[in-house]
Amino acid sequence: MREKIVIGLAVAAALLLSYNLYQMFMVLPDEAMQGAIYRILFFHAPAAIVGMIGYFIALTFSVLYLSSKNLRWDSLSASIVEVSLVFSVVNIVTGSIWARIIWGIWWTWDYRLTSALVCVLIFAGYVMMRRAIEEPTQRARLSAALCIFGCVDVVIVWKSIEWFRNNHPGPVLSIRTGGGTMDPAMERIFYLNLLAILLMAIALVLVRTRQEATAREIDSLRRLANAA
Amino acid sequence: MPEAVVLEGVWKFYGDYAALRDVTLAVESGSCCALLGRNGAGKTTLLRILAGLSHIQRGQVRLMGESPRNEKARKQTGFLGHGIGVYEDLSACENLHFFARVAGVRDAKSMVSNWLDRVELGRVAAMPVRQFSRGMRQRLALARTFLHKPSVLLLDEPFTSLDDRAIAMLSELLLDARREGATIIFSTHQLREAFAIASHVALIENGRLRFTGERTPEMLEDPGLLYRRYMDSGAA
Amino acid sequence: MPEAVVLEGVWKFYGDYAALRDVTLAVESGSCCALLGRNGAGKTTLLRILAGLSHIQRGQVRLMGESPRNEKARKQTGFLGHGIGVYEDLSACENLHFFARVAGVRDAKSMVSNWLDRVELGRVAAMPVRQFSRGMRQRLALARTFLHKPSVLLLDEPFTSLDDRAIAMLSELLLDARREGATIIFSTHQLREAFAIASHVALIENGRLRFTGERTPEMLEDPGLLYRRYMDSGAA
Amino acid sequence: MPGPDVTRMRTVQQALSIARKDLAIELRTKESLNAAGAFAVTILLLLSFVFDVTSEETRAIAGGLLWLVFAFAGALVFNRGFARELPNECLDVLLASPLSRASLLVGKAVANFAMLLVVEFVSLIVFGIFYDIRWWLHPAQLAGAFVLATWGIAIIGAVFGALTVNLRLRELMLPVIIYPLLIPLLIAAIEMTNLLFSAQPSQSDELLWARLLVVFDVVFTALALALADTILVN
Amino acid sequence: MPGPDVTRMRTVQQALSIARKDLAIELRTKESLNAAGAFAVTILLLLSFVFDVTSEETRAIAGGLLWLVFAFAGALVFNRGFARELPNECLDVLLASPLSRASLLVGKAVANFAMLLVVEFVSLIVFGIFYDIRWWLHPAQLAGAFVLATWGIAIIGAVFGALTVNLRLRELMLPVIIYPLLIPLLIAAIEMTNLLFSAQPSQSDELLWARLLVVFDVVFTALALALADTILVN
Ligand code: HEM
Ligand SMILES: Nc1ncnc2c1ncn2[C@@H]1O[C@H](COP(=O)(O)OP(=O)(O)OP(=O)(O)O)[C@@H](O)[C@H]1O
Ligand SMILES: Nc1ncnc2c1ncn2[C@@H]1O[C@H](COP(=O)(O)OP(=O)(O)OP(=O)(O)O)[C@@H](O)[C@H]1O
Ligand SMILES: [Mg+2]
Ligand SMILES: [Mg+2]
Repeated sequence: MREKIVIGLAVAAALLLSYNLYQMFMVLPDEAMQGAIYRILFFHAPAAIVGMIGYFIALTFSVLYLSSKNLRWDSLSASIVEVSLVFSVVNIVTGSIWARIIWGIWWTWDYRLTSALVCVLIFAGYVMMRRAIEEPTQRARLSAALCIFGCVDVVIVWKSIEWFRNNHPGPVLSIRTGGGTMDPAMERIFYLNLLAILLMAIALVLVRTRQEATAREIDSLRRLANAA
Repeated sequence: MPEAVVLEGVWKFYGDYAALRDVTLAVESGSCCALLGRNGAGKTTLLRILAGLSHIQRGQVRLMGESPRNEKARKQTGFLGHGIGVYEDLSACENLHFFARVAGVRDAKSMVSNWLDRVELGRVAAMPVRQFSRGMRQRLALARTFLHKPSVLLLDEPFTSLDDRAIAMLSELLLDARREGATIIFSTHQLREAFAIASHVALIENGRLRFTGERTPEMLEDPGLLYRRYMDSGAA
Repeated sequence: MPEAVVLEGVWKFYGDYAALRDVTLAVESGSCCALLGRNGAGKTTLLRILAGLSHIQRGQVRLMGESPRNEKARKQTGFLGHGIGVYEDLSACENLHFFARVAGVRDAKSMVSNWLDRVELGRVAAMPVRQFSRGMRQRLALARTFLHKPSVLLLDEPFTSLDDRAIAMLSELLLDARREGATIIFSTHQLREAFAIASHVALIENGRLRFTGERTPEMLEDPGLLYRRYMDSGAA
Repeated sequence: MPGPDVTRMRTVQQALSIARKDLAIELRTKESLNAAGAFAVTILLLLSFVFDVTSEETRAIAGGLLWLVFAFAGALVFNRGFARELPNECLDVLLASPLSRASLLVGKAVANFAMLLVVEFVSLIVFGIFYDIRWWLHPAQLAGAFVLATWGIAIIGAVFGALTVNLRLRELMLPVIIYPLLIPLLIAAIEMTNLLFSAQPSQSDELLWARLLVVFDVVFTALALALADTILVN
Repeated sequence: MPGPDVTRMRTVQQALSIARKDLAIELRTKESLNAAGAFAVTILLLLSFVFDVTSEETRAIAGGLLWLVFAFAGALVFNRGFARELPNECLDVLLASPLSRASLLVGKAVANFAMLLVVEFVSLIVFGIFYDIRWWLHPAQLAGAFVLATWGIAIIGAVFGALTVNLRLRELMLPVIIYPLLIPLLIAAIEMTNLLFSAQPSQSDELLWARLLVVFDVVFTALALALADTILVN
């Protein structure tokens, strides 16, 4: 059953993605000022958004773990963080490629960029910390704590760095600007791609949690074997 | 008599090594239980679990009816581990004062000086522990353990590097504690001393409980008996 | 027989406290001297001086005719202190390999595995010491001490937290070492075990040497005897 | 069952006794102060050679330099914080004692706080001399800013010192984890310090940053207290 | 009596086994490299708030920033150096063993050296990306400069560590005096790095600084070997 869901999601994501790609490169015209490169936006921003969403879902699961002490929640939030981390990195990489082309530099310390990087660092630390601890319950407890601190901090970072210089483009989506900034056709593809990437992320998380679950099973089985 | 300490089907795993296997043990309040077993049997593990310092994977542990991690339970337990748990750079007096404050002891001052005398450290009360001999450290650690009048005492090899007089002193302390209704669980390899004090005996081998029961007079006569009779590996 | 270890009028001061007062002691090579005394008597101090870890203010110390700090002397001594002196994060095997290299042992590999078996740690050779029980650590520490075939063994309370079997094993080791001509000085509070092994006895009280001489059979019968007869403070 | 504020009272008392103990030990051994102080002084001297300190730009980044050094020194202090409990297994004793986790955490934070303030004060003087910065223009506000920022650093340091205490690689892990978390706080501290070094700071900005500092302190102290029990278990 | 160069041989061997042991302990968990990387990134992140990194001046002080990071990483590494020997009284065992004090100190230095080089390499890469610095212009010379400077830091760091574990010398705050000895060396390293980052470094200056570095290494190493027997006693 579960495989079916995963596969279904993956297939859906793939189809949607290919459709979007076709639209992007065959249908949509080049952007006025930036030319062809603007298309990177269709992956750049959604990756970031999916990442952000992921972290906060992970936060809720961490809280759930602390309240219920059920390791399932822990592995769930852990896998979500890992997947989100991947997308954050995608966001940063695509971003800096874009930056290299548009701004001529790989990096600048703009609040959007910085907060993205801080986010990545915090949760990279999270992943490292998990690796460094063997004992499952201890690992779960500590990473839950770190996840909570991390998410709260990301919010503060976001708010605080806003007072800083920034040359990163502001919101372009009509839901945030009230429309007009982005060509509706483009925006449609933007949302479709966001959806595609979201599906992909969910599929990945499911696979990852599955791995975690089997790991837990194997662990307990090994214990039983050794106890006997 | 009510049971002060109860373990039911306790399993403790380190990674996938089972350090405690289905241990079920009940210690009546007011009794003194000697925890015996070879190196690596699981004595320390068991005591640390009772002190709330170690998770168990299966089973249940109750200290005076509470979970060991519960603050109420912690208030009533005194724990002496392998590490003596005093600060090298503080004097004996400062150490005890600190732990008295932490445990919320009333009239700490008198208690501390009182205990320093009982363990015969009054003379060196102002000396930093770094300068203590091993036995003096152990005495200080004992004072720290008894300081807040715990009703459950968990002592891991309390006789370590104590001289004859100190051992006599400790036996005294334990007797007094029992008179005041305290429950005592201690591990050791010095069987003679153990049998001399204990009212009950628990024997562990490879994480399994081999024997629990009253300490019989014959154990006193022939300390080796227990190991020979109840352990697969037998005597030395 | 030549004397392996000689102390002449040794005074050791910590600040203005005299931990050793005019100690004069000679241990024949090949003999096994038990260093007895109450807590804080000065046993560890004496052993640390012999190991070259502690300066003396007055007197003279000779180990195989050398000063203890001399490299030649250090090569021939094996020291086991209160701290067991192994690394928590290394496995038993790695620990021994390291100390073998440091001591410049030939064919370290075989020696190490050989010693791991002798102290019955072969099964857990790959386990980090952090996961060892106290007795297992002590065994490892013993292996570390014997590893480079020292001709003078300085053991501070070697029996600590060893079980009956391990104590038997250690006694074996010490006998073997003596057969190969090694000199042994060890401190302990477990008088029975001490008298069982020792060929000589030295009794310290408050830094003063109260008694030195052969271990007599009567000591074996009545371990308390020595303390009662030769110490001001007398028995417990 | 004791009432809430009775327990709160006890928590505070216990926290203070923890802090007092740590400071007493530190005064004996001077471990953290040696490490942190030596480091801070060295870096400040070094930097004063790297930049020609007379230049205006340097003056402009004075706050940045200072807080950079404090953050580093802090990491050195925090590494010791809980590590101090490891020998003789003192941490176990504390965890087995009735002491509440919250008070242990807060106690450590207070100790961190005090030590860090000392280091900061020393560095500030050294700094003033070598970069001829007039840092005493607005002593009250400056003190306020330092206290606020330092507490934030201290509590984070205590929390993650506790989280990482029995990890190998603690030394590297701790800064890796805390610095990203500290960034907003450090920014605020830097901006505010720079403002206060300048002759006539604009009240409005000052308030802005101060508010950020307060928010940070409150939020993270609350989080720390809430999570204390889950953090401090071995 | 073995000949002088035989003993020297053994000294080196023993030093290496000490170093290998320390590295083994440090690399127990494979994450140390990630940690180092993340560490470098976080520091650079911090720095970026302090300095306006796009500006030319920053490019000019790139060397300074880099060595600042290294110094901090070094401080973290060195504090462990001898502290690692304290639990279980391992230091006593080593001192009682035939091991010579000199080789113990050198061994520690080598371990410091290796760990620091790892961190430095990672930081250099990260640095290149964030501050787009072209550091690969003169790889050979750069490597040379790094090795020279790092050894100097490592050996002083070892002495520093030894002092901090020595109970008697600790109270004298000696570390605070020893550590700043690094400043001239760091300055040389910084100047040289800056030179090598620029397109066409002037050979003469380069040589000058290089010679300075060599001098320091020699002096510090000699100093350390001379002090070894006095520092490493308890
Ligand atoms: C390393 C470089 C970059 C990073 C780390 C980065 C990071 C981010 C992040 C975190 C977001 C999501 C924020 C949000 O959804 O509000 C985002 C969105 C976006 N980025 Fe980037 N970015 C980078 C470079 C660029 C460049 C060079 C451009 C174009 C010149 C760009 C254009 C955009 C746009 C148009 C959005 C969507 C904004 C919105 O809808 O809110 N980014 N970026
Ligand atoms: N942290 C740990 N990780 C893995 N295994 C452990 C850990 N601690 C203890 N063990 C293992 O659990 C077993 C029991 O250890 P424990 O310390 O309880 O023995 P013990 O009865 O106290 O022995 P001793 O008399 O020597 O103190 C040992 O085999 C030990 O190797
Ligand atoms: N570093 C020190 N500074 C000051 N006094 C010390 C120091 N080390 C030991 N002493 C004192 O020297 C005396 C002898 O200590 P030592 O450790 O030799 O006793 P011991 O015979 O080993 O006792 P135990 O049997 O308890 O180990 C003790 O009174 C102790 O207080
Ligand atoms: Mg034990
Ligand atoms: Mg002793």
